[in-house]
Amino acid sequence: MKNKKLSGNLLKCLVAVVVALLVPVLLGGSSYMCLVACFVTIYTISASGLDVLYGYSGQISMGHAAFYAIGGYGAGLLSEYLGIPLFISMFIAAAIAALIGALLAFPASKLKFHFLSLATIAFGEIIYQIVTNSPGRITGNYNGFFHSKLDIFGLKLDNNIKFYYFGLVCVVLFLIAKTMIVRSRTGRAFIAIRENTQAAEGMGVNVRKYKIIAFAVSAFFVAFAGSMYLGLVGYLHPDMYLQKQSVLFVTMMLFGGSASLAGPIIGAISIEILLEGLRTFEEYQMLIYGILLLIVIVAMPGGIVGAVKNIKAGILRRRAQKLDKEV
Amino acid sequence: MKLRKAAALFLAALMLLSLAACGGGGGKDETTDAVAEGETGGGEEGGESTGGTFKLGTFLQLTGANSVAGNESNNTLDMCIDYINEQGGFNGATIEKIVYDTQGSPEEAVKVAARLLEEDVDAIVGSVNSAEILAAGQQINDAGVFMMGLGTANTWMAEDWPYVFRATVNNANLATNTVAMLEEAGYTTVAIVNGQDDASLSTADVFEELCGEAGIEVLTRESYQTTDTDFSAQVASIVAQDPQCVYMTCSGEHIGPFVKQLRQGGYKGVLFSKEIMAMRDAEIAGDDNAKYTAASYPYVIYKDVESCDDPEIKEVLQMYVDRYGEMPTTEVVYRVWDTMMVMWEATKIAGSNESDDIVAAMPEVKVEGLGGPLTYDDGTREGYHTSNDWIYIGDGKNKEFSDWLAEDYEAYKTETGREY
Amino acid sequence: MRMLIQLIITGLALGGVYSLISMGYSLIYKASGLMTFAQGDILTVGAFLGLTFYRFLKLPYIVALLLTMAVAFIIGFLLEKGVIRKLLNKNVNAIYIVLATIAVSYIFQNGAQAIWSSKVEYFPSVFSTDSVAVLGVNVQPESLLCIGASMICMILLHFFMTKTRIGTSMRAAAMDSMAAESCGINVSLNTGITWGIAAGIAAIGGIFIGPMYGVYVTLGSKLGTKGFAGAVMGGYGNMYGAMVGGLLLGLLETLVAGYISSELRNLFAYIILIIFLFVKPTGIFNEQAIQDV
Amino acid sequence: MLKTDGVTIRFGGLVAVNKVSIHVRKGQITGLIGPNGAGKTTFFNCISGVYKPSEGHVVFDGKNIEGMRPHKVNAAGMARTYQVINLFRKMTVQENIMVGMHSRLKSNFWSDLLRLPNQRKEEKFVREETEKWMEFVGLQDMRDHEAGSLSYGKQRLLEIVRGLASEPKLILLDEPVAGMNSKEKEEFDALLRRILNLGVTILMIEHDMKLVMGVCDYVYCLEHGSLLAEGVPEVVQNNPDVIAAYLGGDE
Repeated sequence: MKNKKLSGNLLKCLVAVVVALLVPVLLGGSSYMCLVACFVTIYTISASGLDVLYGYSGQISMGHAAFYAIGGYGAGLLSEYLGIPLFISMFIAAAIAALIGALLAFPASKLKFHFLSLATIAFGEIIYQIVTNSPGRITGNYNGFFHSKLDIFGLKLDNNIKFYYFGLVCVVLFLIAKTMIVRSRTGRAFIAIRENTQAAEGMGVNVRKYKIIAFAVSAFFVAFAGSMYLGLVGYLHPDMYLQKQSVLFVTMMLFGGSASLAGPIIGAISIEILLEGLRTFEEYQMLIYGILLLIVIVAMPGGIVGAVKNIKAGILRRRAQKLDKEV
Repeated sequence: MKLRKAAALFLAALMLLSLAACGGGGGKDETTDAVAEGETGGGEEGGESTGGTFKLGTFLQLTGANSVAGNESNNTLDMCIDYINEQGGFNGATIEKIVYDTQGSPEEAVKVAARLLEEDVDAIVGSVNSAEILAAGQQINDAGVFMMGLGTANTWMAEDWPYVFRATVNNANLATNTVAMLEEAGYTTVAIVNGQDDASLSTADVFEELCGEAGIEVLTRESYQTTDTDFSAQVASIVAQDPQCVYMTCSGEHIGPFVKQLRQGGYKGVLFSKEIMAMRDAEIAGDDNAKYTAASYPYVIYKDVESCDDPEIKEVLQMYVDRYGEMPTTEVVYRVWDTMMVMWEATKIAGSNESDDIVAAMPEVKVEGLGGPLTYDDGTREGYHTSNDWIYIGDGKNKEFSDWLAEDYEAYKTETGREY
Repeated sequence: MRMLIQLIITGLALGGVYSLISMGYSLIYKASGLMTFAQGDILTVGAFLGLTFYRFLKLPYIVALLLTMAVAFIIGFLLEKGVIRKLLNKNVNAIYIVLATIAVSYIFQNGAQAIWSSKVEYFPSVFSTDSVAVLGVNVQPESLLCIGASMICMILLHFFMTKTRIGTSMRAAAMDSMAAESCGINVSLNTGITWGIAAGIAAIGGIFIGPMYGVYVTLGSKLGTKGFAGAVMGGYGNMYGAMVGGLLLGLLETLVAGYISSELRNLFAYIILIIFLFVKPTGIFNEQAIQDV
Repeated sequence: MLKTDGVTIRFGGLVAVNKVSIHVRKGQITGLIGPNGAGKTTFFNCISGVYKPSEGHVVFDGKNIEGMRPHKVNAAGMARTYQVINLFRKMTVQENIMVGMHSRLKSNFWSDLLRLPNQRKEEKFVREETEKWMEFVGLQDMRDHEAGSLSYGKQRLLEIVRGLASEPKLILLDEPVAGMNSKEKEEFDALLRRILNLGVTILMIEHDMKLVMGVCDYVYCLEHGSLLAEGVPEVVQNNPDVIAAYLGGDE
């Protein structure tokens, strides 16, 4: 029974990837929509990384824009001042962010929910301050930071369509990595911690170690997404890393449905489309976004995937009841 | 963690993505929301009438920090568009505005610019926020779309973007003129106060450099964060050093509170500012606190239409008050007016609405702007090269700085008991 | 020496505003174990309300103050009833409540801009003189008002929480809402009142700093995050803590800006917050965290 | 196997456990009884590392373990269940047992991420082991049900088998039959015997006197945190102090 379900899933995934490959064609090659698609790939990776932290290990962070900044500025500075090609410095910057995430997680892992979110907010603000008045103005402070577009060993990604495919490859790789991590001993430890920390520790799970791993993994994901932004746009500015950005990642993860592979993907796609669609309301865009967000939270706390699960469970229950009546 | 459901949903979501985006992205022919009172599309005159519409895209910070500048620019754009449309628009094409809100975030500006380019706008009027222009300028220039920015920082004009022009003042020039004002008044020591935003930062840098060259000693340089509301620390250190004058490159909601706290801190000397004292800031600072704030700026802001002594500006302000029932509080109104007049003139000279033709015609553009002549023949893509020196002398009136020096400087010194 | 006095007084004034917000956070956490991100923007709405009553409708200052507090109380109450209570009844995960308050803060901020305006509105000062001399240093009268107001609020709140029946039932509800419910305490009404009071206090902050900085859409959001730092430093959930924490934060921040460098002021504030969280999460007043969420 | 001498723990002024010394012999079932609030669960928590005893030592398998973190205690071979069921409610029955095996597995983060051969081999081993353990308590057909949706008795069984999955030398059972129906209770002492046959020593808190007296080799009785009586079941059952403690005799 097991492998039939598994192959079913793989088939569905392949179909999804194929469709994703066709997206630029479906969008009629318009560079704006491809740019939105590129942003979707970036946000999917960030939301998925945050899902490893919250969805699986149950730790909340309202300051992950800090890692988004470390990824972006880190990659930029490494390539600008140390001459490392951007493609490589993207991974180095993400690794540095993971290290910083682990260092932050070390003392933070003993904090309870509210205090942990306050610590992450404080961390986010600290990184923002460092970026705005950096030593020797290496980050360009408020004038911003310019960098040439990403080119991978000569293959210049100068238009949105090329970058979209690069983004898609990254999404697939990161989602595979997330699945590998989550469906393994490490992943089970994360879920055990989320479900019941005391019992997890009783079962031999070193809670602090795994909380730190979860933080580092999520920092790596979000930082890499930050460096992808630099590769796509080529210009960074501190005002992109306000708490609003961290809230966007959390919203995407929750909106789609946490603790699931599809959740963050759907969250990233639907929120990004929603925001783009709301642009036509000009100055009322954010007001309407706030109202819609509130309605969805109150009406559908489980996110889309959660709602789908409820609907499916509802159908199963009704079918079961029907069977009982007939018997 | 059901992969099977994930893939199906991913599929559906992607369909959603393409459909919505296609629908949303298609040429939007929504007319400008601010419909002028009745008279649109008056007599066609000037240039062969190509008919059709001229899509003017714009990205502004309509919400978030300093959104007043974005909103007043948006209002003025509508005003100018109707004004020009009444006189035949650009070569007969009625102008139609498409505006999107960037919320003050450069990341949003990138998306908004891409969307505007997608909707094949004929020209773009850029944001008041220079960081947003820096973020979006590259793709606009690469797309070969004529753009005029509204920001005053010197950072984005340094970029090699031939399609991007400006009809507003350049902060770097302001700094040079202000140093000249200091020399004219004979000051030898100054304190600098600058915010962290790029316009404020870059102007302060240029000013400090020029002071060095002019032999004016900078006693202290204080700065503040855009999120700050309290300046007591900066005030205390300035009062302690007692410079002969203070140069501040504050902007937006910081000017009023800073001037108020500086005066209450006991500093009575002349304040030189990057931006002209807006009436709203004078109200918050308290009118007698706002007195003796000098600035080199093409134009000044008036308390009400009557107190405006410049006929051209008066006409524009009257038009704004008639349309929106309130005085504009910032000088972005003048920036937008000058920008549209320059664009209008360029389309007339070029005889076509194509970006390349407009760009080619720009060097011949000569427009009498609200703050002096606007010329583009020196290849810097900057409009203003001269400026006027003003000093605010209370209850809504500004005076020429050199006249004030000659006539009222002595009276000021006795009044404030200062030797400078 | 004058500079030190100047810094101390303005630092305390800024601290007074922070403590008004911190008190709101601590009150909500103490009485409902929840965390809200809307306090900063409620302060902005309070400032705009005060502006409307006092300047546009020309009502006397005291009437404007009371009306603003009343409207803010209703907003806080309805916020709890309409949003927070619904989510609590679905016993949804705590993060959804946090996210709901963030959505509400977007609505308040952009709603204020839609209703009032995006301009920097001038809030006429109620005092005749522009500055008042204290210990040889002239200071804005409003700043003294802020310190005074937060002092009064703290004392009133403390008595309210410890001496009155409603207050004690609130603290019981936060400890264990099921137990409180079984003893006949109408938990949901209490939490509603708590959120109302917290909103009222924030609105007071708005009215007092209006004349100092002008009223504009993002006035409160800047102070909101700092309010957390004050609340945690003092001891999250403790009224005295919120007051002392807020004042201390304002003071230290201004001294750092004065004597070290004004660019470090915000960095310093958040480093203090993170240090307190890691080293002494219970804060100066050793307030035990209520719920093990 | 397990020796505690003079284990004491104070919360503020209150002495919850007062100089309790017990000895659990290998291969035996040792019972721990006492009225509610006697400090039995607190004592369990001292042994399993949840609390660090204020005084006294806990010696397990020759090693001093008081104050050791719970996850290290588990790795040293001591598993436990909880008075209030502490299952991972949203995980399936099989996954709960997999977590039980956590301390025995070797694959670290990197081998999980890269699916190295030893990791894949270990995951196969984990699947087989969990099948075995599910059959041990008859839960194999509930494999994919969420732990939270099981009946009370079945949840107890799952919690026990989750503990056993870490191949412990000693398992602490905290009121295992509480909430079980009479049929499950009868089958329980057979289950205890089967656990013993696995070579796992048992220390059990239990109120069901019939079960304790029927199956335990040695019994300790606690009251108000200190040791009241110890001995073979019959001796403790007839001990007047124990009867008084249970019937709430006058102090």
